[in-house]
Amino acid sequence: MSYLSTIFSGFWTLVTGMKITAREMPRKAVTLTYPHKKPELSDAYRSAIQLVRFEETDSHDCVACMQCVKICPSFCITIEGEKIEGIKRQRANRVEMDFALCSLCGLCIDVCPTDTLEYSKIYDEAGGNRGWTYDLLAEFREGEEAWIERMRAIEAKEAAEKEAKRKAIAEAKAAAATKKPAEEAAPKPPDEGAAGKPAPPPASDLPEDKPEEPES
Amino acid sequence: MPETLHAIFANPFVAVAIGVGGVMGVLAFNALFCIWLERKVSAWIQLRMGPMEVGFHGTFQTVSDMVKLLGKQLIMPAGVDKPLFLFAPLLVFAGVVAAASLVPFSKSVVIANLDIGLVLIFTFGGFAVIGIFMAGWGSNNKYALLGAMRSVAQNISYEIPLILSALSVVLMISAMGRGYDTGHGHTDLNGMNLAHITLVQARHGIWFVLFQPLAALIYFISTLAETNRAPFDIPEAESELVAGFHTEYSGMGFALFFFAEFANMLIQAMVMTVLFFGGWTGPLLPGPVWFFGKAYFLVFVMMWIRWTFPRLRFDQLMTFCWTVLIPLSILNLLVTAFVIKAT
Amino acid sequence: MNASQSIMPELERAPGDERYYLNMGPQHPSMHGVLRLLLTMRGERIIKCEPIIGYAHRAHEKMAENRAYIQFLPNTSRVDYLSGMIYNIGYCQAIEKMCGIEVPERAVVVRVIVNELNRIQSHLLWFGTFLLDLGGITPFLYCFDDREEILSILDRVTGSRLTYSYGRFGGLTRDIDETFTEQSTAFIARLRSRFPMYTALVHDNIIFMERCKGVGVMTPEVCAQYGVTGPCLRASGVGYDVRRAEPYGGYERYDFEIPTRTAGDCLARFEVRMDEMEQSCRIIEQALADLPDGDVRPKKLVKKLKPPVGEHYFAVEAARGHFGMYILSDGSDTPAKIKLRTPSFSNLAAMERVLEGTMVADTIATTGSIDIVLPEIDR
Amino acid sequence: MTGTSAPPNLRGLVSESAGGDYGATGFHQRHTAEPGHIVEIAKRFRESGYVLEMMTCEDRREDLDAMRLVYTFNRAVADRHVVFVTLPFGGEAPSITGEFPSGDWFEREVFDMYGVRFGGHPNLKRILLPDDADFHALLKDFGRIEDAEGGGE
Repeated sequence: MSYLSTIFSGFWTLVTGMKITAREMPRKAVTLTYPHKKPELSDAYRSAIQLVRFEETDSHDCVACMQCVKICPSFCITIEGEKIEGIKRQRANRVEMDFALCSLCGLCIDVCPTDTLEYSKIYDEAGGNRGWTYDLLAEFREGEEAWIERMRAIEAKEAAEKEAKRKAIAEAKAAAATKKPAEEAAPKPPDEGAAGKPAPPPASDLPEDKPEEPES
Repeated sequence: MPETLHAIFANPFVAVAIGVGGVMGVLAFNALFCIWLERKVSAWIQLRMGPMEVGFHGTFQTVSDMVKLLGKQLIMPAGVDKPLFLFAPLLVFAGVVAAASLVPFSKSVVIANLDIGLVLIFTFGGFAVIGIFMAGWGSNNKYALLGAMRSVAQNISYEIPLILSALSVVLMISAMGRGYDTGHGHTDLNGMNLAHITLVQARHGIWFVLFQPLAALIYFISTLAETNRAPFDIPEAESELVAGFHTEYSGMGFALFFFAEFANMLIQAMVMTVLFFGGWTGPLLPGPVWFFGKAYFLVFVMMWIRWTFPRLRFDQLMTFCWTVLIPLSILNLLVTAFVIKAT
Repeated sequence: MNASQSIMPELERAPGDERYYLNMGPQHPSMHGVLRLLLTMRGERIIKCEPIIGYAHRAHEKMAENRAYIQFLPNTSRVDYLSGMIYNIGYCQAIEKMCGIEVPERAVVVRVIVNELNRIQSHLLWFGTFLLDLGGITPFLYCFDDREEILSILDRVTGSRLTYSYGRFGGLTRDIDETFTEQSTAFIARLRSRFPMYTALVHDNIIFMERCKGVGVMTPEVCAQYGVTGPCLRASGVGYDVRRAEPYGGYERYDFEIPTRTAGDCLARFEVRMDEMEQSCRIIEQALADLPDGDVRPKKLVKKLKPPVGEHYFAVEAARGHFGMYILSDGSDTPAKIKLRTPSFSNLAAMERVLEGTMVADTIATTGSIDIVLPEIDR
Repeated sequence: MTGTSAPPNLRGLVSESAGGDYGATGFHQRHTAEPGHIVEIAKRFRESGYVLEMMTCEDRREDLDAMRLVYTFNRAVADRHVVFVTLPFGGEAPSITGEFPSGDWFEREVFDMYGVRFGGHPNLKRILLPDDADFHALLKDFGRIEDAEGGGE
């Protein structure tokens, strides 16, 4: 008897299985028919890095500090910088990235002191060989002259502001010194930036030698 | 001129040659259609789309695949037994073609209407086993050999319930087919003749599946095993034996096995249509439409089963055959015989 | 290989001895990557099974010795690409513990959530491939349909679908948002509604039952001898789970069960994993309900670590079992040694014992059910 | 792996035994032993219901001028004992495969990566690296990555 009941119950489980697949049959396919339909990329999507174009300067802001080159676990970033006459900061004249090596960990973006690196949204390119190199400066070369002009103006303005600020601080300090000589050493942000400390990612408290935020 | 043509066509050899050519055409078309259908059915079940690019809903996908396979090199691995290796796909395919020419597509379209049609179909089914074993042995590959061994054991075992359940139908014909009016007098219908089996069902207006549900089920299950379809596809079990007996085949050799598999499915479905589902009979539509409609529905069910279940293990497969299917089919046969005698 | 060395050893046998070698893998449809099993067989029975590994060796441990601690981060997801999040965050937690780095409260909870999502994702993939090994192709696609949801959810926050690199020492790279919470809740509801379907389609199926019941039995003794951990151990009746035995990363706060079975066969492993998915759902629900505010990003990006000199061991419960990191620090920013104790390495080692005397088809079922990820074994 | 058995008595087998500061390092107990005693230690641990959780090796040429084998034993209710065995270069340690079959692969890996030989191991051959490799990859004198890529810090 158990022989027959096993056969029957076993057969019934098979029927149940077929009922389930039959139920799924008319359901709409979940396929995304790429390339007819393109996937929607998430905001966080990580692809090859690219340089941010800041609104104010209409260019990137890579100062060739080599932080990203040093932290990259895959040794895939190459940067060379130069000093441009009349501008305080360094300027990168070669930023290349070998995407064949990149592991998309995002450490370079985290360490960038000027926040000028970001992920691009390229998803449909392929490299056929080792040495799949992106020239990150390609789209910025055009406006380099204009950038130098703009930057000079910005730096002049900045210097003026800084001077004003320094004066204000010195005055405040002088005023404070008369009251509490002990707390003299506390507020001195300019020195901290000059020491080249690693910058935390939040843009609010970047080192001092960075230009103002685009919106400011 | 028409007379000469008529004379040529009246020649039985020419007629059979044309018929077999037609059957091969049908089978080739069937393979293309079945592969497309298989891919579509699996896609529907799995919430995918299947082939969509070549032609309307990928209709010509299999044609292009076939062209690709035709153009491919037939790789001959080192150490193969050349005659066996080359001959095996042909033998598998030949058996299928021969079997197909015995099937009555409609009342008037039968290429070879023989009184031992049913026996011959099972015999030709045996051809495939030999072909598969030749392929497995000749490939000089352990996976292929294992697949071939499994295939032989499985096919031979499952032929028993297959034939036993078919016999139940044959018994019923011998009882119900007496005194058939052929228009030229009365005759007793032959239970081994596929056309006659259909005629009996047409005459009584019934399908034998209603009288023999158990036999139909056993026959269907055995059919799955005979055609090496999931869940009995252990000879080619791709997750265990890579591809079983056709592991080493490429290009057209592989394509022929594929052809044969799908042709075999169709033939088994057609035989089952004849035995249990009334063959070409059906209202309104012409015979062949009903016939192929039923056969392809059965093919569809086979596919549906394949895409639903996991695969059995080899020993379980054999146990299932010997402890469940064979006793039940013998029992069914005995009961049928008893009932026929009693009435 | 030298010309003199053959890849296939010659089997010495006396006349009449019907044993033969069957070389399964490294390229075989169900060897999960590049596992190679050298089977000594008689007919369809396996007399001896020797797993041969190393085809996917990528020298992660050597890389670790050549990099700063932080530079090893992207490697961790790649050790086991299916539960990359757990490995990645586990490594961060190890370093945080070693160097005493504080993690924001919100990050702790978010880590638990993404870890559990990752665990479900891994189990779903295992479920699919296991059925694929058994010859049932359709459940694989259903699982991938579900898994796709998790990948999209994780993709939204991490920007990647497989190798996340989401953790940082002292936090995470990106915060989760409302949509993440909604999607996760919706996903859990969806997954729960799918469980009955999976049970009816797979678990109750007589063919599946026959293939799994009593196949590939690992007794608790074998597990202890080989150091088997994870769902395989729990299926043998030992309720060992690192999340409970050595609570880390805030797991002690959540109420969850450790599902166990006693049979130790493929079916038990299947059931344990299905139950674990449900438990992961429970943890995610609790964590989402009690999500603290704040920032998840590290207070300060640590570029140069100064870890204390000495040996450290930190273990997490990965999807496949006990993942331990043995870190030897010489006080510099580069680890002197990192040993990754990966679960599948030990689980696979037990295979040679488990597979003796079984049939070819059982090999496939057993390798499928212990859920190996070869890159994790080969490291 | 049983739950709450008492830790084994290792007196006379280990030269040094101390609490491991679990909170900071993850070890409950640290032991230092001679190579000759490791099999007996493993046996005691096995009999007490412990499991060989991990085994590895360190190349300590810079400070100890020797190799050091590391065995960790654990049980279901966490009690992680670590045993350090200092081994001179070229020395041979006894295999604990007899006590813990899991030692088989761990020892093969150590042999593969460090060239340490284990006496009495049933099948001591390479496991992760190719069989014909002529190097032991995790030795400190084997190529560092900057040699190969010219980069690095």
